[in-house]
Amino acid sequence: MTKITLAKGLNMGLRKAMEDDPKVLIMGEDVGKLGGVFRITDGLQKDFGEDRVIDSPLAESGIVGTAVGLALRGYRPVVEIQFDGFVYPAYDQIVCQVAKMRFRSMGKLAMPMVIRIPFGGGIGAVEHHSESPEAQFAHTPGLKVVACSNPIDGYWMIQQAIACDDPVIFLEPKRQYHADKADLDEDAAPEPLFRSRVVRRGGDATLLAYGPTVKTALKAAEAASGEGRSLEVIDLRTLSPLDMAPVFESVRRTGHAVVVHEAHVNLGLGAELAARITEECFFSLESPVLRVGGFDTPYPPSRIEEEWLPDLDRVLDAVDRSLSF
Amino acid sequence: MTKITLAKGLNMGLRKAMEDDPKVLIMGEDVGKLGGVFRITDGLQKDFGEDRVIDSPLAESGIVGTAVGLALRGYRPVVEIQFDGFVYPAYDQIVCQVAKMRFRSMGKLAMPMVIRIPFGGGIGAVEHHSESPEAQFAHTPGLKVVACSNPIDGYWMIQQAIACDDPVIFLEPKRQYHADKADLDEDAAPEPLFRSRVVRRGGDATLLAYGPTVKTALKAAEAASGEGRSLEVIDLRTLSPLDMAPVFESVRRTGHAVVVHEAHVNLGLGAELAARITEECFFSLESPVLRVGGFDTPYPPSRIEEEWLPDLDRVLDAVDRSLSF
Amino acid sequence: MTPGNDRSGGFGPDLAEVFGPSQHDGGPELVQLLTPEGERVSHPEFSFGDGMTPAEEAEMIRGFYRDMVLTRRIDTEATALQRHGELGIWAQLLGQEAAQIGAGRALRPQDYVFPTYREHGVAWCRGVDPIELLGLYRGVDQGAWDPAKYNFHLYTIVIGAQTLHATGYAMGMQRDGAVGTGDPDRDAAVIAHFGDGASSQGDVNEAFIFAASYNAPVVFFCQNNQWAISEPIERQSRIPLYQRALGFGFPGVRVDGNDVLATYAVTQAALQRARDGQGPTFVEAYTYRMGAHTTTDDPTRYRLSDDVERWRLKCPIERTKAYLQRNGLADQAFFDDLSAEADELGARLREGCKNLADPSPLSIFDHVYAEQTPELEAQREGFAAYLDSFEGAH
Amino acid sequence: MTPGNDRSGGFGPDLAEVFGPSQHDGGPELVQLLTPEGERVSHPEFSFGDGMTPAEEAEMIRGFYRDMVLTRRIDTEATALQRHGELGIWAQLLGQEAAQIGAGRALRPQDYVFPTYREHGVAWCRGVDPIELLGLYRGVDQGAWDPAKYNFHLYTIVIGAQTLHATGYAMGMQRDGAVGTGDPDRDAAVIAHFGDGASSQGDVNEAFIFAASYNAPVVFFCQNNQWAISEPIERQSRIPLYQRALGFGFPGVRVDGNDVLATYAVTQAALQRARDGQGPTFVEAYTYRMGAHTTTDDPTRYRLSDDVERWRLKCPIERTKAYLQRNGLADQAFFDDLSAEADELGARLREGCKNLADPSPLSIFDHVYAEQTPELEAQREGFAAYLDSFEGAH
Ligand SMILES: Cc1ncc(C[n+]2csc(CCOP(=O)(O)OP(=O)(O)O)c2C)c(N)n1
Ligand SMILES: Cc1ncc(C[n+]2csc(CCOP(=O)(O)OP(=O)(O)O)c2C)c(N)n1
Ligand SMILES: [Mg+2]
Ligand SMILES: [Mg+2]
Repeated sequence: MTKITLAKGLNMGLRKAMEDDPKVLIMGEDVGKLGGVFRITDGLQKDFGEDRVIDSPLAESGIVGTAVGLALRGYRPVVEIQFDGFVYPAYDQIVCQVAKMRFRSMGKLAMPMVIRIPFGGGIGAVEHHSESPEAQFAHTPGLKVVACSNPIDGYWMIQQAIACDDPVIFLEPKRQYHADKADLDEDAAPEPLFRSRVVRRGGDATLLAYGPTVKTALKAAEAASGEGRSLEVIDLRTLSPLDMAPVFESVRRTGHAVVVHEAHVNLGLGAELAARITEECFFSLESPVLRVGGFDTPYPPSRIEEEWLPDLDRVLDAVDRSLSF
Repeated sequence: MTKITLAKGLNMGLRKAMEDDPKVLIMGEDVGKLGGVFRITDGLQKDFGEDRVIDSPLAESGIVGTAVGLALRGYRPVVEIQFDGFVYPAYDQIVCQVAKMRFRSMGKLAMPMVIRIPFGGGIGAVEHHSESPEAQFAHTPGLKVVACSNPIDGYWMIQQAIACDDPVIFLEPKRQYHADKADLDEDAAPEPLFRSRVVRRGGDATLLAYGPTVKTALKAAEAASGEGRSLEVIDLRTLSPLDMAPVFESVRRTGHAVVVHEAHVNLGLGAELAARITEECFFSLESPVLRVGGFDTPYPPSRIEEEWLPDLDRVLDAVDRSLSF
Repeated sequence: MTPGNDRSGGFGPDLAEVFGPSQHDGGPELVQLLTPEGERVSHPEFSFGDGMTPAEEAEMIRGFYRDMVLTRRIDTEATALQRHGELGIWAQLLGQEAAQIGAGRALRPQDYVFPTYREHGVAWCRGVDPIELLGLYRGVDQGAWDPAKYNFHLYTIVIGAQTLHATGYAMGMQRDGAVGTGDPDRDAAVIAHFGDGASSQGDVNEAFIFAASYNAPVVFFCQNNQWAISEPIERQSRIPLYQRALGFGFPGVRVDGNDVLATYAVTQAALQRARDGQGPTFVEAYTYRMGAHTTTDDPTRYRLSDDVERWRLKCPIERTKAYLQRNGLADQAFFDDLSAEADELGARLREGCKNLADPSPLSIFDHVYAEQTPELEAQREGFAAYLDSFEGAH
Repeated sequence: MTPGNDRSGGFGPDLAEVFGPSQHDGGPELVQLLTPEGERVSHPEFSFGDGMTPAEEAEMIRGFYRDMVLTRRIDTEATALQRHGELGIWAQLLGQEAAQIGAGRALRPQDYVFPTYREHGVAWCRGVDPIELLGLYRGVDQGAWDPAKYNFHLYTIVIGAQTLHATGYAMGMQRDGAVGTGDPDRDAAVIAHFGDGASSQGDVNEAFIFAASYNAPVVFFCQNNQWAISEPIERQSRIPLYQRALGFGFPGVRVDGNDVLATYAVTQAALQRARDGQGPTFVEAYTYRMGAHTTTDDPTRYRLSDDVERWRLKCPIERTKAYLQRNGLADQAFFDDLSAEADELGARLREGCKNLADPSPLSIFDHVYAEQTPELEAQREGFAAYLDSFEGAH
């Protein structure tokens, strides 16, 4: 057992994947000597060489576009986008090429690519460094989208994503990279990648979260328990496809659901979750699914980002509204 | 009164806007001599010159990016994206620059730009020519997103969008360009741009549609009336901001709602509409909001596109499911 | 120089004067080995037929000729099939046969091709059955051939996107040790096809940067057919396109794209540079789009028929025929046989096209992911049940 | 040439040999008017001071010197403010003072500037109060100045995006009849700042294409500071960057970016070309990032301190000081006064920074649209009520 941070878990997971499969490559800006601006690829170029850990020219479309070619040649590129806000120059390649290659070739071409995106806010950064672009990718058929929330998941999920034969948008809550430590048991059997997980049991209402907001939801549940309320918390982990079974099971039991994410509420994941939960659990719901998220405004200057981001109090406020509906 | 198609309405509206304001420019691929591949800008370069109707190099990011500069210089660029599937190279400029300019400058800079996108399927085209990218733009604060559905709206809405001081993503149902004719009264007072409109009254269920699916919804309502069912049809017209008041009013009356769009169901506009309707009309709803849309697969080869697209029967099927829930 | 007074000083000579305008095709910059009149001419740097016997050479040129004639037939038939409603649209290559056959025949089996939507001649050289090219345009598929079988990728419609794929694929060849070993059966290169319009896309320029930075074995093969739909080449570049490459630090060359010998020679040399590990090359095949952009386009709205007439005199097929005939390298039987072969091919295409079946509605759900997701499985089942509900009704 | 045999033949000479590698800074290609030792040297094409009296010239150089010293002080103070937690981050310009002041002082009031996030020296020249630069880095705003007041756009962080805005703005000037009229108060140009790393972005290359295609009055001013965070210039280009422009059909020139006189002269000439209607120019200001990429970066992980030491000898400020002193163009009082002025500026910055107030939480909802939408108004009201609910609690 080793105590690791999320950053360390991802770094170890990448190393393991590179050891296990010589076709795994890492590409991106500053991923080599620097080890990435967050040091997630620290030491990998030194140990695996410049051919496998590739510092790229400063062009995101170029990175993803050449990764497409490498994947067609049989490689498994793991692309690092430096910050969430810089994935957009690569958007065309991701949405029109990466996502569609298998479908348009009727299964003859695979696109086993992982696109790692440090996402979300709370690190006091300047504009374009705190975005939550997941809904746009989840809306795109052919992509899979996952978000890790803790060190242990980081270690396993990155390996599973690399092993996956479909393209995976891999979201890493950058605010958590160095926040907490957990014990890694490298011999444990990991949970499958495309499964959601109940991370706290409760019977009064269901909180749905992923990535950075899992911690917020858990804190809210802890605070609520002090007031005699028992909240169930589900870490969605997979955003596309969604794993709705544990969600439906939970909401049928509690009758109340609150979704928490940093992305804008309008057309965020919460909208889809609300729609699906209402379709499936119509007669179990005692109140509408409520959504707590980033406001429908651009991400604000960092001195007020904590006001913009959903926090414990706003989650509890929504739970109150849900339970007293 | 003139009888016009949607294509003609847009062309006349553009001409009117250019006559009214010398700052209005048109930019895009093939918009000049050719008049655009759909001839929406037909004759405009001839009459307003190459400085105001600008054939651009073949680069969408370049088109939108230079339009940003022109807008900063006081112009009102109207950008044509040739087909929906080719807006993605410009995605970064739209989402990070166009959408945020006013907010980040604290109101000092405006971005009065219209980005016209012929969207949707049904014209028997090859891949990338039949996409419905609206959800991705509606999720982005700072953009406004509208869709016209008929010749008269085409004429007025394009002028209103050009007059709007915010950037507007202007979606045109390409399948309807030449489909129907309507009488234009140029002296009529147009409906405001950001308003939804009840286009058929009914009491049993509410159909919500926009762009190409308004016609489908109207046909479905017509067919249903033959079976004694009275369906209300709302043409949303504005997708961001949404104009929910008439929707809530209707659903409170009917107790049933079905959303119809061509975009993928997963995280499409239907998700947001379902979430909001359920929040606001929880106790009036007799069944969950149902969604009929493109499947969550890439757009298929055109010989089966009509199977993929929501049609009259699939709408009626959903109405059945809603009413018998 | 006083800043601002001498208007050209300091920044070197007027580049438009040095390079000439983008649509200028004369001068020594154009590599040509066969004139429009069918005369062989020599070029100081490139030649065709070295190391071959005259018989071998003639055989090869007859082969090119056959390729061009059959490719044109494919194009003509497909155009007609579109007119008869059998295809939704067709992208004609009329006039670009030499550029495509010259490039296509310069490839070795282990090389890899990234085409646009118009590379029917290259597809022909790679052995793709022309019927397989029709599916995309008929709307029954989005490319039916197996790219790995022919080392010929699916057509790419989003302008320029494939040039990055090509560069990445070439980077993969480097990592596989398939470059610069000296083994002719092992060393490989990639060719990326694109148009003059495409040269304006960010992706294409990024491909140049990546290829230069990694010295990737890729040939950027641009068919400058003078038009991007209605926009002339001048809108995309004010100097000859091949010069673009120089600014990225790798060679560019303009070849007469209506001259199959020159296109072959130049492409072959560029591919060999790549295979040898000497990195990327830009080849501008200077040609002309004799037809419409696609069957839905109307070029009379934006270009003069004069231009088209002028280019008709440079026909890639006619000049090769003239050369073969004038030098007695092909007899009438050759031409007659070829004509019969073309007719057969045409008939096979017409027949094959009509037999291309529509996909089944439920195939919509196939191959979105490696394994079906529960979500899609549910949508599929729902749709299947919905379709079944009509069975009774009919 | 037999295809494939002669490895360089046909494609011209090895460009790396012709142009030299990208990080090579010697040779006649580098325009220099003031050596690192502070000696004036002449250049066949560019010169400084023509048409000025010696006194005017000295006055101007003293002005440049003052600009550079004060700009460096802004930079040093801001770096210190970041260390003390008053700023979240700071992008240092250390070493790039001459490039920025030379470019900034070449501008006329009617010209327009599109900066990156590092153009503090250019901002200084445009009259932006340095305190207004801090807001973005402190996290209280995203640029507080009024771009229209200074003809200086907000900082752009997405690499390269602003080069297209600059080109579009320049196209606007053309349409306004503000180019090539011969009226010095009317004719205007745009300058687009970007880095060596940025040169790889599709947007930047598209900006070159649009600018060339429309002959837009824009100067592409690239500060090649040798690094894009941890990546050396060789990753972005294998030949000198200014050569890039030639392939797009407009001139490129490399100037010693640590030489304020040369940078001024070259930029001024390029701007004048643009104002005169002669179109775009690429200026590569060859310089070095002496500091970290930003205050959160650790350059010891990827570069040698030797390099930094070597470049320290080329300091833009020291060489100007040496020139002024050696030629008796500035006395001790000048330097003492400047030093006091810098101290005052420093104090004003420290004070001003601490006084930059946090925005109010409800300002989140301001300026998303020209008029508040009902949706956002509802969110705002909900949030206001929520915030109010805590009032009692505290
Ligand atoms: C990104 C993108 N934008 C626009 C289009 C629409 N379009 C298809 S072909 C074409 C012109 C291409 O011109 P060129 O690159 O010269 O190739 P050619 O068709 O002449 O072979 C355009 C604009 C597209 N397919 N992709
Ligand atoms: C599109 C985009 N990708 C990545 C980044 C992250 N980033 C910020 S600065 C930088 C390096 C820029 O290098 P260069 O253009 O040389 O400018 P310099 O910082 O050296 O002035 C990177 C990669 C960004 N801001 N935008
Ligand atoms: Mg072309
Ligand atoms: Mg740099």
